[in-house]
Amino acid sequence: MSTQESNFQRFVEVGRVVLLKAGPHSGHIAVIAEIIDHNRAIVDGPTTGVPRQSFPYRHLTLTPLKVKALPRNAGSGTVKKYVEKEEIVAKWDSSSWAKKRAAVEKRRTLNDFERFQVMIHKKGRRDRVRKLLKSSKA
Amino acid sequence: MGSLTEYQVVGRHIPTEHEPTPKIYRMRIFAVNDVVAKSRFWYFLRKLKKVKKANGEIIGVNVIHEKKPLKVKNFGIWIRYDSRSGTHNMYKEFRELSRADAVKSLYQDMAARHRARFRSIHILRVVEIAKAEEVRRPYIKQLLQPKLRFPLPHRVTKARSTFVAHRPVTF
Amino acid sequence: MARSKELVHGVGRLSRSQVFARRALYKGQKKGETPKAAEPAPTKEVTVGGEKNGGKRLVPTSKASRFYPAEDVPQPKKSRKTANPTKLRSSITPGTVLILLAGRFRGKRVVFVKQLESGLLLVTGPFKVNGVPLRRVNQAYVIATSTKVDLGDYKVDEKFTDAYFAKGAKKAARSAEEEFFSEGKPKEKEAFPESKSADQKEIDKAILASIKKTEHLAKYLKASWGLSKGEYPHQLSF
Amino acid sequence: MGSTRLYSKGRVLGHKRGKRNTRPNTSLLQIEGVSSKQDADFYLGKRVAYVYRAKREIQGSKVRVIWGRVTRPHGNNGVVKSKFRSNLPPHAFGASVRIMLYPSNI
Repeated sequence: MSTQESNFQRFVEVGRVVLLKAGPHSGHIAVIAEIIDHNRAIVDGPTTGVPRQSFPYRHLTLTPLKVKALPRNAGSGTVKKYVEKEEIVAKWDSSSWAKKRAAVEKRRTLNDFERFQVMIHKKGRRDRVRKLLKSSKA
Repeated sequence: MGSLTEYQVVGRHIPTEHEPTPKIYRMRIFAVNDVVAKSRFWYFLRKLKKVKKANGEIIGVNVIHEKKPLKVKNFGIWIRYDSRSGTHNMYKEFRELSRADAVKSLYQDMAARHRARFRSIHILRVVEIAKAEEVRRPYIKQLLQPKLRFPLPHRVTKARSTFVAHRPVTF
Repeated sequence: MARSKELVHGVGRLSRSQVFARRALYKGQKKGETPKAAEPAPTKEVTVGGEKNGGKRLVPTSKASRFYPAEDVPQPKKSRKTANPTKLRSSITPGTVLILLAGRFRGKRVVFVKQLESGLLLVTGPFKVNGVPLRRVNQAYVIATSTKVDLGDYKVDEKFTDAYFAKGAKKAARSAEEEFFSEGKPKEKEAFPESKSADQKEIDKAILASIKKTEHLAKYLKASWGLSKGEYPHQLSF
Repeated sequence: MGSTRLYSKGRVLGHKRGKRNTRPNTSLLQIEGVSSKQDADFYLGKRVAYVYRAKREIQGSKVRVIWGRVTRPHGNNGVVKSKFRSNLPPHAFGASVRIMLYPSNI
């Protein structure tokens, strides 16, 4: 739009990678293929299992990622081609945001014994740190 | 009112000795279900022709599906609206995925701006605007600019608890 | 009926069974079966004198009562329902680690061995690891975790039945004098039967061997479980 | 030493009621961390203990318990209805209760 520098970093625009926060595909990423209006956009995630659909901005979060030069209203095939070319999924998976989400999800699904093992390992780590600190101070 | 569906309702006057082959009428009607669609068909036909439900018959009711339900289209809708003080014709534009969705948001829009009820609105014409320059309304025009982009300001996230260590960030 | 003061004419303060208890009528009650007297023959032969009708007759020894209940006495309905055997929760299989939720060992993690006839679960600590002996628990008071101790093809001895765990009959009451003097003194502890502790060791041996194979598992069984702040059981997976 | 708490914490919100009448034979409880009907499903049928202290000792203890059970959800926001062996007294409103984890079905 305007050439003026904006304070905002992330925009609703064609090619913007978004994280879905609701519905059956909640937690998956998708790409904005077309803007419907100031409330909704068509999102598509041919590589992440998200079917092409209209999605309200209220239930998604904009990510810093963007598929560059994605033509407006590109079909699923074209979106797939661009997403694969830019390795968007790999970029997303390597971001600390995605890693944190995965870690939280992992912790949430641990069973009782695994939680216990985590506790043991954390205890061990604390112990090593404490001993190291003590020896370095002395 | 749930989501609307577009119906094609076909009906005619019952054949009589005087007129053994009556004219067949067809209407495209937006309604929540086929019962309402048939009812609206008789409502309009009564107004336009000398045929009532009592002396007429419905030949068929079909659902008209959107051809491309994932393509964003701009629709122009002409309506007749009975306000509290008189009758007005209106033209409105909507950016939607289907004709039925456009009519649905028209009813919502009319209800919001004019407190209009379903019964006080007649849909006259729903047309897909093929060319961008034919769009008349600025609120649709602004969405047609190439390289359209806008931020989402003031995003209030739900806090997990009443007291948190960090002030919420809204952008 | 001196103890049961009359509230209104004909209605005592205490019920019949309460009076029975207060007056200690049970002391006088006879117990044990007396040998049944041989049943008298239902009929006997009687010679009847008479000119025309004389002869021998079969006559019942005891006359039938001349009275019969005018009203039908309601018979309690016999139920044909039988209790089905308790279903074992699908999450519990031999070797499953369970968390006990109630009772003396609440919060302990134990190993499930088998289900007994009564539907109760036979569990063991193992005793050496966390002090929980071979014990029966109800599955309603247990959380089944997804952790399993591999029991392999270990066969549980058939002798572990409900009867094995039943309490022995109480010893005969001591004399009143003895009871009087022992009051206040701590009860002498009965020694744990040798055979039971051997059974415990026998079962635990197999389980302990397999526990050792997994790291931290013994520690896990030794630790007890509890909810801490921000942990909600409906969100946890066990 | 970890925690040894074997129950979820809950709050007594009050009796079941209409606008003007209360129905004290049912009490409403809010269970910690439960904010939807789906979450509340886990707790249905679980035993509830309202533990309180009284002046007079009974069997050498001033602590008393009223036991109850969670019966059904109340609305969609995770509040549950419960029945107690004897109705909760109004001074229990706002008090905390223990939602036991038994009878368990996990």
